[in-house]
Amino acid sequence: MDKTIQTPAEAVAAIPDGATVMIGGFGGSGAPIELIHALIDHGAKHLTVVNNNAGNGHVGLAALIEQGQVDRLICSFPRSADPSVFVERYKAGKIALEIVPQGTLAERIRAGGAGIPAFYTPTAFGTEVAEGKPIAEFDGRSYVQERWLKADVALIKGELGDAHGNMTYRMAARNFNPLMATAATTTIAQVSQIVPLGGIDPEHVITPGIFVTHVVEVANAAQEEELNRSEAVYP
Amino acid sequence: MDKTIQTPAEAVAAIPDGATVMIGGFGGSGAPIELIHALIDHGAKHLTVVNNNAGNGHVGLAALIEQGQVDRLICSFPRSADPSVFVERYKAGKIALEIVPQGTLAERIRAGGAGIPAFYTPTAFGTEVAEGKPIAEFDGRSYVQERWLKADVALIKGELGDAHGNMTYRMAARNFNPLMATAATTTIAQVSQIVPLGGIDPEHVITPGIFVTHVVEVANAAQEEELNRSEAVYP
Amino acid sequence: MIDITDIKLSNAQIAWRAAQDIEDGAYVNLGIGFPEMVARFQPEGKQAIFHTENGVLDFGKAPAPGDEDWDLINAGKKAITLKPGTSFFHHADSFAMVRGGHLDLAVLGAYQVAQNGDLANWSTGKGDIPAVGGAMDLVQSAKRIAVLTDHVTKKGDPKLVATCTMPLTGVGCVTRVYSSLAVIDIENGHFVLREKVTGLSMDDLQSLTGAPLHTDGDVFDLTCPEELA
Amino acid sequence: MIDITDIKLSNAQIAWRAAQDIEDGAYVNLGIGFPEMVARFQPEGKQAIFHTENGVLDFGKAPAPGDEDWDLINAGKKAITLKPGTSFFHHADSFAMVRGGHLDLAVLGAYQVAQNGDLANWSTGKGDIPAVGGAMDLVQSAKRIAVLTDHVTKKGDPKLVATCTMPLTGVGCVTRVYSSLAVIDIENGHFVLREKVTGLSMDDLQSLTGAPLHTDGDVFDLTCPEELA
Repeated sequence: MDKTIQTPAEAVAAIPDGATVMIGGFGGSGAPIELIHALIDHGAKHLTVVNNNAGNGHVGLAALIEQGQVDRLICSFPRSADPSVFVERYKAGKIALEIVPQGTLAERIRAGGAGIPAFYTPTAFGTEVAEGKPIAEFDGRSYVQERWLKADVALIKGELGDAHGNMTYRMAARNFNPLMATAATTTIAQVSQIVPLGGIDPEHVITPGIFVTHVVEVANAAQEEELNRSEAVYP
Repeated sequence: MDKTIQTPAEAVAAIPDGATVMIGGFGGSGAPIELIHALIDHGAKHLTVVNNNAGNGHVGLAALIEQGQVDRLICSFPRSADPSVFVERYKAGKIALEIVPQGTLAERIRAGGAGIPAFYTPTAFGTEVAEGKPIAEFDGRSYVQERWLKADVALIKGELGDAHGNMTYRMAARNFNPLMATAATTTIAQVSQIVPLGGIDPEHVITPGIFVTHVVEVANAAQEEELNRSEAVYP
Repeated sequence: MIDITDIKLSNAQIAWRAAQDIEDGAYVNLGIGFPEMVARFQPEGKQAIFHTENGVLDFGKAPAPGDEDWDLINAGKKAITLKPGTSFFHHADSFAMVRGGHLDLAVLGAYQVAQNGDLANWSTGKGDIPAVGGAMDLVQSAKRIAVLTDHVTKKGDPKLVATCTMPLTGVGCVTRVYSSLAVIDIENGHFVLREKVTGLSMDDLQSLTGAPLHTDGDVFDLTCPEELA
Repeated sequence: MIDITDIKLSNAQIAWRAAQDIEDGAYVNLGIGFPEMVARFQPEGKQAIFHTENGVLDFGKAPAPGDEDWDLINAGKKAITLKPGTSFFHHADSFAMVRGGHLDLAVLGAYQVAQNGDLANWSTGKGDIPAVGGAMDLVQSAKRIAVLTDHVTKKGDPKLVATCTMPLTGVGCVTRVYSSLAVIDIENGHFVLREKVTGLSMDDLQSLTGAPLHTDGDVFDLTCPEELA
């Protein structure tokens, strides 16, 4: 078994129009820029994207939105230093938005990966975000029922990876990446380095290979924050 | 802030009669033998214990049960190489048993730690274990509603620990320990070694200190399997 | 009653047969006891990756006696070993793998399997102390559920039945049965016979089975290495 | 309307006052922006441990300009630093800390706080693009919820109100308000005044507050370091 794949382009080649795509990262940290850019080149359209944010500047997720490939976005915080791409399309009615509280977003993704179709959370009870959702009382407190979130594809970014798909992450770039790995039918990971099997201490594996479909090495991966500071635009 | 404490006896001294106590480990691996034995010496009674099993031989959890300190056990698998202590008390009607499927047990404990009062699982649907529990259908499949599980105290075993309560575990001795750490009001951890703050790489911390109340070093901790092979009895 | 003593497969042969169906790279959980034997018979070039409920993936075989590390065990509390690719995780993550449908196959034993795929394997219902472990989680969630079993009980009663009479482990979950006499799929509420041991007639096999055996195309000979008999 | 220009506290002073109440070893989440300032004013010998939603606990202050590592940021996407004791974890574990009630304190800003503890701080309700982030999780689950805020809006309207008119972030969640004029607890559906700035009468403070101010024992002077004004 060898899950490694040679290029981001090959890794994303099978993503169809209309797919639901989870994209890891919190702002720029942990964002799989090269995979997103490969998806732009690939050209799949009418995507539903799940991300914490809505892109920044004109690279990564913002560029994917700018190319008109995203019909719908599920996120917690569609703001950034430069959210103009999203804002423009949203105000023009060209992209639908589902706002999910950040912890609920994380837990819904985990639930999708863990086979939990629904759970209850205190978050958002009594707010307009909970409108229309089932409410139940446990031990005298009211909770909102939330549903799992799954995807056809997850695009994630890690630090080390091996041929079985075992992965580590780098500092706060971990964020949503390990969760999304569990919740997609096909999980595509870019890593800074592919190491031989056994090159990651079993105690230090964060994402066991069972959750990963393809691993592609992207040495010296771009950092969204740096790209935006240099006013990069993709493509 | 310094969460270290000098001896197992001091660590467990405040556990009251009637407490619900989660005890980490899967069989003997990861079982905090010295903390359990300290609890025996301490003498708290009428305990509800949450563990995957029901003890083996006459040490650890089996010894706690043998001393008559446990009124009720919540576990998935009350069998072992020598479950005679539990079996005898159970058949005599001296200990109540709640059987929970292993994955549901793990998830209920996680839910307790994560503030999720209830969740749905496919596990046990249509079986007598699900009798009396709410059933709901999602996307055409039936699921069982399960409730969170919390405890007054968790007794857990780790490998490295620091003064802020950050912890690692050793191989498969991890099992329920990190989950129980999150689900108890007071979490007491025995570790093989207390290291200086910063002695655990931030990437390798499995249990962040926020979940841990007290850390006590037990170098050369006993392994339940070895104790049983030498037919040890406690006290 | 037919005497099947000479034609029925040994446990090792049943485990061997089950092992032949496991694809390279499949993620597999083997139940405690008899199913664990499947790991011994993986065909050349087909390397399954084994999962154990207590938080280890991609582990190796049992260590030599005396080399055990009791912090490195499987769900049956037997010692295992590391290999390149092994990872550790906690119990909630372990059962996220299970419940989330990430395992390709779970292999379990059975007291009874019904024609609709219901499985009874955790309690005889006779007042024994209940002990379910991870079976109820596994059977509802792995992509395929294979059962290894004698075709009949020691008393000669069918273990493949119309309806389970013993307490259920899961409903409609079993996809294939490797018995001591046959390989049987469960499809649309029916037992569908795929293979049977040579020297056993269809009528005889049916007489040892508690519900109708259907066929769908050829029924092949169930042959296993003689040296495992 | 009373002119409070000369007596109201600066944001730094409000943050300083809030910081004085944080116990040694408390686990604290500071909201994006103004609340982050609290970290600067921790009293000697009282070391709080800071949590950020994106998966870091026990982190250090901002790095020097040019030393940023953009994989090491807080929820406001500002660069932070490691210190002995730092740990990393994923988003579900991070919000398990939040939702599970493991944080002692969350400090947030506010558009409005109602006397029953309702908080509105995520949407003006005027058609702006909604963006909630982690606030709704934090306010329902941390043990104490402190709000830092000007006592009145720029137009002079009370931000402490009888009932919130803006979309809620959470219901009955705020436990203490550190405003530019007062420290006010929320208890049993009432604003309970604990401290007020010197030079402001009770009547004047009440006139700037949208619901009755109760007292329960002494009302102390709210004094902060002058150099932060």
